[in-house]
Amino acid sequence: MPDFHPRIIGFLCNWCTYAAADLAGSSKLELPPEFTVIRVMCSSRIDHNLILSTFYRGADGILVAGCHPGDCHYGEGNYYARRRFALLKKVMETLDLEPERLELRWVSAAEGNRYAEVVNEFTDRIRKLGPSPIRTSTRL
Amino acid sequence: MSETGTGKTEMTARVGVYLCECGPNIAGKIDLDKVMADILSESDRYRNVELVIRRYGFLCSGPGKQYLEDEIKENGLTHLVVAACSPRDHDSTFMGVCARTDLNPYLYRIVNIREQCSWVITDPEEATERAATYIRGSISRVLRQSSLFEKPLEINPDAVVIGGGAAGMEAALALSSDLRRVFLVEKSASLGGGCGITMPQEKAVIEDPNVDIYLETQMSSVIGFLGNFEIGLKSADGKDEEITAGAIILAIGSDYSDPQESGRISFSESDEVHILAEAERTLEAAGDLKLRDGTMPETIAVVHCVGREEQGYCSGVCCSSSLKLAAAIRRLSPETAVTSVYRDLCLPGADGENVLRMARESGVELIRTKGTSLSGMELDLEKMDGTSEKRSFDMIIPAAAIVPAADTVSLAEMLRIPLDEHGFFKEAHRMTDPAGTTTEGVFIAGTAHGPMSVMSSMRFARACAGQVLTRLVPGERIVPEVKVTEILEAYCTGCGNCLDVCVYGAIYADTDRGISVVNEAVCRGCGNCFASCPSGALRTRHFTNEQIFREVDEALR
Amino acid sequence: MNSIVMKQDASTAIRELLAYLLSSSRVDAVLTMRQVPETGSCDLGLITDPSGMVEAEPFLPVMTANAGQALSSISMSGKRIAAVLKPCELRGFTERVKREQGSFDNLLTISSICGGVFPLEKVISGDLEKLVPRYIEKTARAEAPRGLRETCKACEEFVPMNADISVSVTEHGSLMHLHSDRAEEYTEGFEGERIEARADQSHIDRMMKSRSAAKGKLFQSLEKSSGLDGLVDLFGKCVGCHGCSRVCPICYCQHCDFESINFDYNQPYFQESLEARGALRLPPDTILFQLGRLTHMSFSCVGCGMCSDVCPVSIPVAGIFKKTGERTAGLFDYVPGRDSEEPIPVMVFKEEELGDIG
Amino acid sequence: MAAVLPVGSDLSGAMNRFLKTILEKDIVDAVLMPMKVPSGDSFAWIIMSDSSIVDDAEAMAPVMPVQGARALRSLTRKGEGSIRVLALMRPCEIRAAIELSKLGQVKTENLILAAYDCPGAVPMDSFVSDPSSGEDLFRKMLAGEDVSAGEVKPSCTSCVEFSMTDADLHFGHFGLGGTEVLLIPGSPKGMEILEALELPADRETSIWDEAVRKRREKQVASRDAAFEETGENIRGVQGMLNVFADCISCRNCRAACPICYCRLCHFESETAKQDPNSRLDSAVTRGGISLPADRMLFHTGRMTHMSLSCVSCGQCSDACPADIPVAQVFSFVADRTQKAFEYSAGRNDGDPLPLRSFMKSELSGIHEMVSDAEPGGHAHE
Repeated sequence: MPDFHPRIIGFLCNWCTYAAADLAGSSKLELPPEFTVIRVMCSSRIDHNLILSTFYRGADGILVAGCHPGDCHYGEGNYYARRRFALLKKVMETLDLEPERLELRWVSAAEGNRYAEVVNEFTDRIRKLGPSPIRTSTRL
Repeated sequence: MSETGTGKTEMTARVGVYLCECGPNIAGKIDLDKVMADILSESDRYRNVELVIRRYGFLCSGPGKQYLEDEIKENGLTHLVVAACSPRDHDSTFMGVCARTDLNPYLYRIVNIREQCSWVITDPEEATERAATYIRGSISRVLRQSSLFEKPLEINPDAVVIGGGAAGMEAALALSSDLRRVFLVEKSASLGGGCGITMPQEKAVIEDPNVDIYLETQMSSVIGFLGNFEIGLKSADGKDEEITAGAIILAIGSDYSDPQESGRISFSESDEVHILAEAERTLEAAGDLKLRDGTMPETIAVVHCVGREEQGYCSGVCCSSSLKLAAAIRRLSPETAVTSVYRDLCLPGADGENVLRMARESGVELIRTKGTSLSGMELDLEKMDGTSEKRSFDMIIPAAAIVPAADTVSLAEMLRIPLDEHGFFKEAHRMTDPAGTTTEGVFIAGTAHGPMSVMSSMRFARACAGQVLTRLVPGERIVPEVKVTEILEAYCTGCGNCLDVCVYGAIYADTDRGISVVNEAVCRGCGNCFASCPSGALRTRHFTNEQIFREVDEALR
Repeated sequence: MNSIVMKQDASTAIRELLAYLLSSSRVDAVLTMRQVPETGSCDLGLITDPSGMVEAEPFLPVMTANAGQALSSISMSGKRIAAVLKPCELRGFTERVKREQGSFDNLLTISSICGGVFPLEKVISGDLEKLVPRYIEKTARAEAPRGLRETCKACEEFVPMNADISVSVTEHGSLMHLHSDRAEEYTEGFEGERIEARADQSHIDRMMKSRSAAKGKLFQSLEKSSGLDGLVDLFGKCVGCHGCSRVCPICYCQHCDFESINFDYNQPYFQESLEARGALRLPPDTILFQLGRLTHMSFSCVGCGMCSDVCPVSIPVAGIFKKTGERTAGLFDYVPGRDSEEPIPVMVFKEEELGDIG
Repeated sequence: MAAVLPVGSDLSGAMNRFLKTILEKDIVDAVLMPMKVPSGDSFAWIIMSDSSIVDDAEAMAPVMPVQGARALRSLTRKGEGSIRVLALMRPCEIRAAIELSKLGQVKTENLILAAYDCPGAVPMDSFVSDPSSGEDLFRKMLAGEDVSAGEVKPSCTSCVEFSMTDADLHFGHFGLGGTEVLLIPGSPKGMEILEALELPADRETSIWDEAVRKRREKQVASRDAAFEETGENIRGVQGMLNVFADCISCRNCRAACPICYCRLCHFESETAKQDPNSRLDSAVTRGGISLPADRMLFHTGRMTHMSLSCVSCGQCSDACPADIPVAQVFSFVADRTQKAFEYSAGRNDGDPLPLRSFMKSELSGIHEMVSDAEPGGHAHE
């Protein structure tokens, strides 16, 4: 699939990972053009409907990233996010809906390099996976 | 408003889209003219929307801001999109520009085409395309944004300090020095707390006209938020009182672990075993340490690190205290032989080595062991060379670990503050807000926060006082977060998911109506509750799913 | 009226027309029934790629959803869409347009004289393959095929009222009637002989005769629905799933009032009622919901029959609504879905009307 | 240990008499139980304070048209009440009620939840079309006679929680030959009722235990087979599309579900609906979409919303006009998600709802869950 340009959405928490993205930006690190950043206040803001809808609307991959556990700007948000994520992942796994297209990562404000690594690695993974069957089905 | 053919009146939006060149930072990579042309070519996608789209050198510069302000006014913009840099850099700059016009700052949106496009995407064409996508997403999103209005609140600049120990008194004095009224609430019958010595602040606090001291009193209830707390006090004789204050400083101190907890130490009540803090107090008050029968002990052992393994942390201050006490005993009664039994000496800071030297010079015997156990008055010393030795002493002073005070849990629940893994109050953020908590307006000072020296306790106390002084300035009003969550009552079924996950205690249940209710002044807008609600009965303002979906849809085209 | 003579059967001809509209970029998307070979099932497809048209079965005698309802929000996108709708779906859509839930602005509607559709269970049991050929044969002769939905058997509005293009299948062949300028414009260049023709009235009359008879029988069987006892008898087994309202093209509310806090009672209310009556049914308001829906929408009921299809306890919902609807709409000389310009009766009034209605 | 209720000729009748007695003796203020509807082809939940009405009711109904927990929800969700109500229901209905009580939808303070050994239920559509054979069938099921699996609600044939003693009071009759019913108290509330009736709980229950155990063994095997089949059918997007091919988006499944307590389903709200323009964009990228849109989103979304609390009552399948095996799929997914969180829906064990709580030291390897796996058969380095 040489011409496959995946559509990847990254939901980033305002306080840690979005700041890391800024740091990656000001460090002029190279990032893939297929990756779209959407800023939210906390990883705990991401609900199941948002993720699933984003898949059904045609995303090939979704990355959710926020502060490391224990470092949440709001105290404990990311612990709840982690549980919700685990549930969603379990449902996708059970239905064999390619759970590897969904990823949760913790990236702190200081980790600009890590941010670039995570994004590049995830984008590579999705490139290899090819288009999501949800995006290509005419029956949905 | 415009009249349509059907005679219906429809709203027309005028969206201004301004692209910042940021010198070469953006314009050097992204073909801004192409972006503008692309977006204009698709303007029929938006019903009843007129687009004004322009580029400018540096929008964040003085002339740039003036240009933007003039544009908003001249074009009668109803919505504004600024494609520039990170919102973390200039969101507030452009919101400020909006505020000088009739445009509500929440009908504006910044698009980050610098950190997320021009600086990171190598290929200029791709960067240009990506920038257009981001901008389209923002145009689409801004049309779904709503005006939000900040509601400044009057504040109460007074503070309540819970705990009359070193930290509490220091905080009270620091606040009082700026003429703030302070309610100093102490559970016991006297000030001083657990630091073992009479603090010089005690007299000053008692005499301070700005400080109201409540002895034998505890906090029994609290409602409200930064600038407006209502606090219930209950005294030992059962009297209830309610006070109001703008901030709460928790300086409830700590306790010591029970030395016998580990099982390696056992003694009976009649044995001459006294924990370090007790011994310090006695020495401070009486000038010497006597046995119960009134005689002077001939031998004393101070045992370090009691409880360290059980608690799983080093209390950090006891080695220094133990050595200081040992040296003091030697100084005050040179006939008494003092032995310090330690495993690892923890003497941080510039003064640490001095303490050790002082102890050595005063003739304290230092024994390093792999482990020590105690039975009655006999210590079993497991020496470093593998041998063990049993020695009896007239008096044994274990340096017990510092552990959370008994009230920590109930206060944490009352104030909705999380505890750290050892059970101490947890700060809002280790690095950025070490004295604050997740409940705005509640601060932690002293060992309520974790083991620390008296000096550190007082530093924290001053930090807390500083926070109160800067956050609650008399006469100024505070603007609560407006991007908070609201409950759509019509859809709420009162399941309580949101209530359980809210870190701030900003949501409560109205059982009669069978719904949940948000206290918007306490809410900080993280959106955790939103994600917990299956009904979509919550809406986190400015970050609604509807708005986010606009961005998603444009990105996925 | 200008009509196009179809060389093949109506389905093939319309499929070709739709493909023509897509590939000539006259429309951006096509709404039609289609077959789903992977599952042997069928669904309503919104097709944008002309190659997808091979699956289209524009006149499949099946209704998996009222297409008028499905088209509703899509029609507001500003994109040009051609939609194949059954007459009742088109009327349902028209009623929605009156309620700002859809738009004719960029829409080309195609409909046909409708022979009725089979109930959902026939689709699911996979009988369709057997049924369809016989259906086509019978309807061409204006006869009622066996196994149709009760609602369809009794439907007298089987002739499309306001389509841009209507198809009539008669013994003399299939015709595509062009009713509007848009129809003329869009079909320009599409192959086929143009003639001046109307639908075969005798064919329609024959269909009407059997429909009227069936309707009479249906309404008669529902006579017991009058009076409270009758209603309890009919709706007593209603499980309150409200599926009928969700599939109804007229029930456009995002949130039904009967599911709102207005019908959410406090415990003390139940206690008082229980004291007064000795027994209560839970959850409450089963009959109230049905009565409420009758007053909310019966005058606009287009008789599409989806409500009966989804009822898990086989209540003849569509018949009851149709029967009541004819009476309520009749009060105002209103024909639901006839014309998008015709105002909804309860949204207007005339000073001189209704007299003493007490 | 249990008290004993003698049965004359009719099991259901004996239970009716028991309920009548507790009403007459004012041990409870009202009883909630099924009663046949006037047209005779279904049952409805009736709460009755007048003991004479109990005669017209049926302790154990052949069908479950409305999940009992929904009836309890409408009664107790809002406001404070004081009447003591005994609700006699199937175990899956009691479990749903317990789950709903954790979700603030049912208040159990004044409720006595009573369950009975459930032989399964007759599917609604077959009962409605022929009530009398439905009743005959149910009598056979109660008597423990063999009936063909196709006649019973599919979820009942693989139900492993058909006999539940987490209720305040349980009516056990399996293995007792229809001569008596065991009254098994499951809580102090249940015990109080027995005491008020002066019924000593002194009978040991081994025969019943054994009968329940045997039945459970059989049901577990049948459930495991059902899971395996469902797991095979539901694989991947195409699997979902196959299973839900005939879904017409009527949402009856969610309306019938006791756990779906939302007033307005998120997936029916304006928020969840895609903007028409974007919807067409999606159609264009794919070449076509199916309408009504978002069927799959609805089903997968509902799984994430309620599978942790799913009690596998099978109401969703019963209400589906397209005969989609909704319940089989949801039970299967629920089994997996509940296991992942070591949670069991409908248990009265004080376990908090998984998404409302967390442990700091858990799920730490959540990202590795995938990173270590080889995505979709492609090598990932």
